[in-house]
Amino acid sequence: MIDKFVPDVAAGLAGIADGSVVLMAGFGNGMAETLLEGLIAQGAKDLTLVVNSGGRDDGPTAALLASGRVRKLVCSFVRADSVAGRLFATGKLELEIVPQGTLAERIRAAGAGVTAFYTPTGADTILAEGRETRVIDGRNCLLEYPIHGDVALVDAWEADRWGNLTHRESARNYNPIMAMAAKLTVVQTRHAVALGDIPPANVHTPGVFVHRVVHVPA
Amino acid sequence: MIDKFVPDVAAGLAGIADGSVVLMAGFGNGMAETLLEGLIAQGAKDLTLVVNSGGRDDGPTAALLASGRVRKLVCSFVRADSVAGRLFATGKLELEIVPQGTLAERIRAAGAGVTAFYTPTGADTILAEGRETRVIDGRNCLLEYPIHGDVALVDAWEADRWGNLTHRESARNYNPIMAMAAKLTVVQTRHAVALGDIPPANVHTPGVFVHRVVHVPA
Amino acid sequence: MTFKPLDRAGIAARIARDIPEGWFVNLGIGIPTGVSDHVPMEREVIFHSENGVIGAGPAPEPDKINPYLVNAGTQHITLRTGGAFVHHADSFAIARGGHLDLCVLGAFEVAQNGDIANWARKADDPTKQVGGAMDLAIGAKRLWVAMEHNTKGSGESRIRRSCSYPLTAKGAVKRVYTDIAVLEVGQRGFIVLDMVEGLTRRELQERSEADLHWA
Amino acid sequence: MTFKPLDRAGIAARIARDIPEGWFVNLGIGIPTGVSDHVPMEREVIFHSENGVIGAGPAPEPDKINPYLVNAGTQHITLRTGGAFVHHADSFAIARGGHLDLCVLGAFEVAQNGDIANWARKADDPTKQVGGAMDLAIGAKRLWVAMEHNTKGSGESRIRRSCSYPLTAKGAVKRVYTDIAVLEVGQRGFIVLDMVEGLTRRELQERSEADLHWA
Repeated sequence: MIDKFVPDVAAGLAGIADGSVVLMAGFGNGMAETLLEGLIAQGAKDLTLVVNSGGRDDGPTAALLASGRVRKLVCSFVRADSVAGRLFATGKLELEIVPQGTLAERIRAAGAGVTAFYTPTGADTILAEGRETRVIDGRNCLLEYPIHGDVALVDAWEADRWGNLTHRESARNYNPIMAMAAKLTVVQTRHAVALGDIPPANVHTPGVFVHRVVHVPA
Repeated sequence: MIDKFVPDVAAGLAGIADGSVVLMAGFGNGMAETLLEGLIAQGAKDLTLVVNSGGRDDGPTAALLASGRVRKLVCSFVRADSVAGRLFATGKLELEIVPQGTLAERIRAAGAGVTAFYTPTGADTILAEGRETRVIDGRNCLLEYPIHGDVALVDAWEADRWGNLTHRESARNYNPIMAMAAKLTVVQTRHAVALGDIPPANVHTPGVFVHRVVHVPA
Repeated sequence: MTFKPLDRAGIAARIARDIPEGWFVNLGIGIPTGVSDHVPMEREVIFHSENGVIGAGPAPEPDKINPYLVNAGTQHITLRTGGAFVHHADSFAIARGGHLDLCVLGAFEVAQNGDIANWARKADDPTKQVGGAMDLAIGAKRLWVAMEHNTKGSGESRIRRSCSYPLTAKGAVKRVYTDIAVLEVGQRGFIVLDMVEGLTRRELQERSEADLHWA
Repeated sequence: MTFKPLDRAGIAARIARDIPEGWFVNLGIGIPTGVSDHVPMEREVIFHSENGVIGAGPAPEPDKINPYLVNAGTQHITLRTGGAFVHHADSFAIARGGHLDLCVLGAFEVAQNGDIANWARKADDPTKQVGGAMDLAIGAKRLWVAMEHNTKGSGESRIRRSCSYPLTAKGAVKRVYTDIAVLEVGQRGFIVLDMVEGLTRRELQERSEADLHWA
């Protein structure tokens, strides 16, 4: 019997190595905060963190960054006045700023086996400096590569033992695509449901993308 | 009030010009057969038809091909012993054979604003002859371009007046991605439902991709 | 005669007047966010939010907040009947794939060739706030900008011959709504469509670095 | 001593023996389609079908056919409890993105370097049946092939030094299940893992164009 549920957060995060690329979903909500706290406790360092934004001074992203265990941050948005902004300004954090749609598409590309793609986004900006561009149908386009994760930390509303997931409202955001893009996808779910409880037409993230599930009730 | 419902098939297909690229969803099921019959009646010619397969001798794809109004067929699969196969063999039909996953991805790329992408699929085959390839991460990859439709013919189970759709089981197939990829997306739906009847988390094709809806009860 | 510049809500309201029913619209952070407040519910305009919300509605009553539902500014919102949720890649497929009738962004500067600068004040700006602006700017069918005509401190014009700040996108802006005028970006540069009452052409030109044309 | 080649169902059953619980598997048209019949339901193997079916189950009772549910061979199927439906691009994201533990395809020929030819007999073959094979071949974690060891008419070997037919993919095949043997594709070429009872090594080599190695 396939059963992706693991007993606790520590079991969910077991084996995450130093130097891992960590994909962390969330945008205002839909962040797997319990797993993120677990990752701080777990101790892996020299991490590359891929997340929508560098966050503010409070909250779990700030806590992970403040722990000093993130070498590089890949995101679309960093406030100067935030942990990430200050770490970057003082040379303690590498930063790769990626337009948000390109970030989402690069993550999806990793999950979908697309080995590179062209997009007009950012092609005529300083983000394109020194990089490969090509004019396609009269538009200047920038070559972008997938972002593969070693681990993805995913939030769900419901999960079954095959790892099928649903997400609440806008808490869906990066969760389905980050689940696709990592070697190890770990989910924290509010509700553990029986196989078949999620209607097959309304699974938001299929279990094929999910490796471990931790039940974290409210 | 937004209302994408049109009174009949003729209104749904009005304005489709000669020379159009027609995206037609369907794979065993989920084909908008009533719209396809309407397209035959509508009379547009010199068409490029993009569809999963050339079909067999019966069925609506064969009827459209037999009408002689398709100049070029873009698909993943043609049987030698079929209308498409015979038209091609006798020089009456241009044929572009595309691996099925590449076909789906090229259609999605058109809808998503991806102007080109690389894939290992087909890179080491005769389909790559004379085309641009590049080695990425040690794998030979083929450069592929999006397939934009002038019109997409889409099948749905339910539709509301904003054009939000659901699809039944495997009848979903190409419908959501072809809806994204055309200038004019025309839907035939089995059921017309009130706005709000489709739960927001379970819309399979959002109305933003849909332009006209024809209610075709069983 | 004197003139009265629009306040930020006034700019938003002015933009809202020009959005017809049926458009599918994304509103950036800042002045643009306020636009939806000025579109009556009975005029069906569908608002998109980058985090996967289609059909974003107004803020909820304080006792009806849904913690799982925010917009791209992470403000609590509601969903209109007929709305839908998609994931982030699908949401940006909408933005980048040409499915938005309109995107309204704030900006530092707009140039007469349609260039927009809205994310950094210099190349090594410690603020790195790209967000989704570059995607929206290249992807929407129309890009309008909402901003004050001149900077607050020195009164420098944000209506430029060319942008001095790092670009968000080249040649993307179709129209600019400021606190004192509405400008179209045409082949010849900025064309004035509208001005606040009491403002003269000469006064508007004085407040604009780029040459203005009149429709 | 004589030997009895496996029939097509026998090849399918032999493959089924080697699929462990928990694998996520795509089965091509032909012999591979039969594999799922030989995996007991209590051994949870999840079958994927290119047209967007995850968790494909056996054919329904004739009176319980769902016209909206077919597999990639357009045969009526059922969905297992826990299954899900996705659209075609997401379905091929699964296939191409490395999420399948196994794909089993039919083939005309397999070469000792793992090349597979399964879609056309010559470059200008009027049959153009690529389908999803090229995507599956490059995308799955493991590609196994199910085919008869020799052609029906002239008895030519399908186990080749190099493929004579147009390729589906280069170097993709990990294992071949034929009616008389199971071959692994290793660094040195074909390694025999198993043979039908009564077949000698010499007889197997005689039926194979490529040189065989023994594990």
